[in-house]
Amino acid sequence: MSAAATPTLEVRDLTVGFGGVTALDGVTLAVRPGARHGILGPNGSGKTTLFNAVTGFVRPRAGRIVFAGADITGLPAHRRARLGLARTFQITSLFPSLSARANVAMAAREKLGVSGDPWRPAAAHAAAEERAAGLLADLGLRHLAERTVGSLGYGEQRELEIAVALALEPTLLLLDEPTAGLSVAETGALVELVRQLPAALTVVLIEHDLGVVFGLTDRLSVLLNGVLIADGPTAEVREDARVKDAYLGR
Amino acid sequence: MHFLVFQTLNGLTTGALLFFLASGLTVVFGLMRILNLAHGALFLFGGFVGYTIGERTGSFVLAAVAGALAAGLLGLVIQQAFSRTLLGSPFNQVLLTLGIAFAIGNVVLWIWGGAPRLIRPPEVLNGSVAVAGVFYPIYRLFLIGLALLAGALLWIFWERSRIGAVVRACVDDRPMAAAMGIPVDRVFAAVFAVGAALAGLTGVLGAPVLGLSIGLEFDVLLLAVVVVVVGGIGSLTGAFVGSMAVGLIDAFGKARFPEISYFTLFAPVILILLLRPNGLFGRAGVE
Amino acid sequence: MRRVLTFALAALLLAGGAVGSLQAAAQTPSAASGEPIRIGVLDPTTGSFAVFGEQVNDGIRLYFDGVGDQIGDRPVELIFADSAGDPQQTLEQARRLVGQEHVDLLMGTVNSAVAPPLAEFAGQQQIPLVLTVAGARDVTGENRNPYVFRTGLANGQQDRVLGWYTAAKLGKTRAATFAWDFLVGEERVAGFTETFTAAGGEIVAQQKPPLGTTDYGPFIGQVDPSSIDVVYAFFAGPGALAFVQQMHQFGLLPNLELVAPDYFTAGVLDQMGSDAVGTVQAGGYTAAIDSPENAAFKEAYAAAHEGAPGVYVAEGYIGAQVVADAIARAGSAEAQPLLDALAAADLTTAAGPLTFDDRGQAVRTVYVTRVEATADGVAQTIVETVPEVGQSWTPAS
Amino acid sequence: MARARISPGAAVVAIGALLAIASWPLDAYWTGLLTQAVIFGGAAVGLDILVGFAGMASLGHGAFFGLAGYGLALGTLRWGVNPWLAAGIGIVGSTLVALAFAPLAVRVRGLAFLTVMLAFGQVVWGLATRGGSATGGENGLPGVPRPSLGPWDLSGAEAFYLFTLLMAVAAIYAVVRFAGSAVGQSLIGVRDNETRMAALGYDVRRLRIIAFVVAATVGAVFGALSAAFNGFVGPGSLDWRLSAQLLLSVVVGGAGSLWGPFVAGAGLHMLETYFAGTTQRWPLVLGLLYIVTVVLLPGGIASLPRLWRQRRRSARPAATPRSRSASES
Repeated sequence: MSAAATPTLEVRDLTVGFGGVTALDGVTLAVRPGARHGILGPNGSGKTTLFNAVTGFVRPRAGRIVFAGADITGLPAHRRARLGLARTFQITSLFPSLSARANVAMAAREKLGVSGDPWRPAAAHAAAEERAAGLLADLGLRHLAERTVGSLGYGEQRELEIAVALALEPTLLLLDEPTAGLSVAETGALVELVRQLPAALTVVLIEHDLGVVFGLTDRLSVLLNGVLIADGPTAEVREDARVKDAYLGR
Repeated sequence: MHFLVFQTLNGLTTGALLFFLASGLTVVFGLMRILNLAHGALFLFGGFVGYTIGERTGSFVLAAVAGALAAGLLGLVIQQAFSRTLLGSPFNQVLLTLGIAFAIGNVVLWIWGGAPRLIRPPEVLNGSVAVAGVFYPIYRLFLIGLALLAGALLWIFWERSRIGAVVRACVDDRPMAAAMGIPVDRVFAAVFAVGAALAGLTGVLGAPVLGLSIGLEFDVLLLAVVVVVVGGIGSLTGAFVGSMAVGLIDAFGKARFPEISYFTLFAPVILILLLRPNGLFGRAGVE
Repeated sequence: MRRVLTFALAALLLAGGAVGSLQAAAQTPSAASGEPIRIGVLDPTTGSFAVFGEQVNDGIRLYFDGVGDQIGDRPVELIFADSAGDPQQTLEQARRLVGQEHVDLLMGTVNSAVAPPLAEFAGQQQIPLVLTVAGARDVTGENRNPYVFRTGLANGQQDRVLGWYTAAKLGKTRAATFAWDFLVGEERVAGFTETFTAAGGEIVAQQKPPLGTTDYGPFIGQVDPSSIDVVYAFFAGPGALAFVQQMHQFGLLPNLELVAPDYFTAGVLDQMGSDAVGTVQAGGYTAAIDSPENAAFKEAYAAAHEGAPGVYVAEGYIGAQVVADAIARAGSAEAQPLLDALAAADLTTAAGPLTFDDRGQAVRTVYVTRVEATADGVAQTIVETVPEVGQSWTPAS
Repeated sequence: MARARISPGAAVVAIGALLAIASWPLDAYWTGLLTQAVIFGGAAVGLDILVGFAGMASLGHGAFFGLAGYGLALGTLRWGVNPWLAAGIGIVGSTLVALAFAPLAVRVRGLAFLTVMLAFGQVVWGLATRGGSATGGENGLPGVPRPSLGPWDLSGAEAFYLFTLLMAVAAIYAVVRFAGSAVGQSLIGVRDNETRMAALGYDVRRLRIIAFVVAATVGAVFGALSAAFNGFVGPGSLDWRLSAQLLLSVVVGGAGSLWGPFVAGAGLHMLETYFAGTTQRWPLVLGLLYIVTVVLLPGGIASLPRLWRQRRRSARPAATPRSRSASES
């Protein structure tokens, strides 16, 4: 690990509050390029709020967010996405009336800069369609391409979510509880999918399933009541006494 | 001073009537997410029924009771007949309740013949008294007082009573309330009927000030919708503050700038909603 | 692509419907000599003017019933349509009456706002239009359309008499005017003001509530009652009803004189009841007119309805009478002879003599009335009769 | 479902041609009625972009329809401008108003948007009503002339009908293309899941503004046509009732289907004209019609073909296409 490399994501003294509640309190952490970085914490500890702040869906009270060396704290969500910051959502967040391929193509069109064409039929943007088809094939989801998302199984939808996020060609991918609600078999398939992601892609994931977390991540940050209580290599953090007390210990 | 007192009282009178109307609309919305565009038609129907009963019996109180009952009953019938559609997509709600509004309006024209009517306030409330140096009709003061009283009662009912707690539970989390054994369907029906009854009651209470005429149903509906959205949908406090605010803006606007009184009401509405998209007392996510 | 196909299907259905209705249209006979005379009547029967439109229709029906639906040797067919008081719908129904029902002339309509577009339409279609109630001045103004005649009074026509009467006869010279803020209100207040000030009166305050206002609290409070001795008001229907009641509640009535054009109490006098007592009005018709023509009219009305006919029924009746008279004299329902006959009209109606000025506006008697309490309610009595009132009437003329 | 090989352009032109042919033997009344029907149908198609695609139900759309009409009327009657130029002024003016108000309006959603648009419409209505002699106040502006197109005189009923068809074909063709384009798809995305769209890098605000302005422009085109056809504009040309009628047309037709709102916009107008000439109970009849539609056909007219297909192959189990109910709350 080169200490000189610019971190893909840096969060400095991030504080987020809603009304009287402080959801995140002075969180500082860094994610190096190519990392598999896990975020752990009990419900309500501020994990999703952290994602929302990083991706621009909530405004922090204080602190900075730096992405690949550039301060993005004031940027709106869509500008961050264009910089290469992709995410999935805790609750499946697709377009149910469209086909799987159209869902991926939606992301691809924006990335390719053809989403503003008000005249040509959407499907005529061959590059976007090809990229969508290619991505689905790469992820082993080719068989879902023409099906309406509403008719897909839950596990398939979770996999599709990742495909959609990848269509942005992100440098940083944030996965919010990708295996929540999945069966054992579905979880296995999803873990396999994440494992096969390009090594250059930086991945941060929130996950409750400790097996998944320990299997996938090389680094771990633990949140408790909005405060970062541990941050380091996965192997070290899982032995940390405070973390054990707060979260793992039971 | 004279001007200030006079127009404040006028604003509060309008606000009082709006509150009676808007409270029903807002609770139904808060509970069931139903924007009942037939609310104005129920207002008109209740008013006309009250007029007829008032003519027959000579009693204002009976007229008010009859107006509220008739509209409440009609509301109950509507809720029972269309309970599924009413809980469906907002577009279909708009279509259904506007359709009902057109139908009721035309039936009222059919039955009562379209001649404008006036309900006279009861004898004891006739005439005017001096308030802070201004002669003001007793009936209007009575309306203001009644609205304050109703607001307080509704608030106590909502916040303190057991039934209020049940209804609030349904508002906050419908499946959870059902799981706890609360008969959600019956609560819905009851609240919808009470909302309709409030509309009908307003028809009678408002008749001495606004009269009763075909077309009035949509005029009051627009105002009530504005009040509810500005106050924050589903919020009784919002309905109260919104009603009084709209009433006062309207009164002072008309008095000071009659030429542009069309804007003095609606321009602030745009402004308020741009600053607070959920209304003055609305909660985020409730829309 | 599926969407496109369905689009095509839908359009076909629409076109099919249109073609299907063709036959209905084709079967409608067009008017020819010896055939029935077809009169299209456009009055509002829904919306806030419904009650007035119904009464005008009653009047029109009453007249033609009285003559056995016959003018000379030709039967009369009345085709009614709902204008809803809305210009757009009025035009649509006018198109239907002319295009599909093939009427020979149009008559009716209540609110002023529909009159100008309807007049425009009549000019384009070259079809005679006889306005009964709608008083928009433009229609019989400088740019008057030769196809349009108005048997009722123009806005301000009776108000001019009222202004003069208020100052010269009642001796009230400090007035506050209350009228809805729309063109009709403006035209009426202007008519009143002109003759009122000419006779020495002064307008102290002008209040213009928005059209349709029924809560006058914010406006009544603006006027200092001690600065005036008379209130001029123009509202109609529910507005007028609420106004008199609120003027009493706020204590301005009965201490001040209230003057108004006849449409103020029309249709709502019974509802106003004792609140209306003392109201001085000027208008083209009152049930109190003492003439054989009015007696016949009232008798005919009483045979079919309860109570006494109001001004809306009368205007419908008078309009029908003028139309029938013109057709009889023209001996035809062709446009040009009919228009010529209308221009030459000179007859006695239930409201007295009627002729037209060179702009198609009726010149009629205007009656000034006062509302008085009677044994079974309230009624108008005539306090002044002013003959031959045209749309620019002044006391000197 | 196999995809038909028909381009939207060809289909729209074919429909126009069909309507033109179908109207050939009609008398002046029917061509007039069809003209107005096509105008309302077209305006409803435009509104569908905002309601069905972007998911923003508006009760103030009549304002843009009417503003263009007032532009045409003021241009020809008050400023003595050539009718074409005046229509251009009206349409461009209405679009500019939309462009100016859109950034404000799209800040709110759902019922708040509905109410803001209602208030906006009331303000415009107030301006028209209070415009004094400039706008003719309550009475509006009668006498708006119909233009001629070179040697083609448009004052006749048939000529103007064909012209309206031509304009409608062009406008609806443009809308259909727009709806099927990348931007149209993006609007569906915004309607279904705004947050996700932002996470994909879409500028949601900009998309909403685009939908708002496109809908307004289409409304303005048909508003100008309506004013020229009726020879009249008045406050009724832009009040909330007109807005409600357009919104109801979209819902009755089936939001998001484009063809449904066209059929509903045109059909409801024809039905209303028919009933209003037949019975004083027409508001009751229309009200019942709305109620029956919403109960029996909650997906609107656009769901008819799907229901029909389902019935035809009800013997075979088939995956139900998800209804595109553009719900927003």
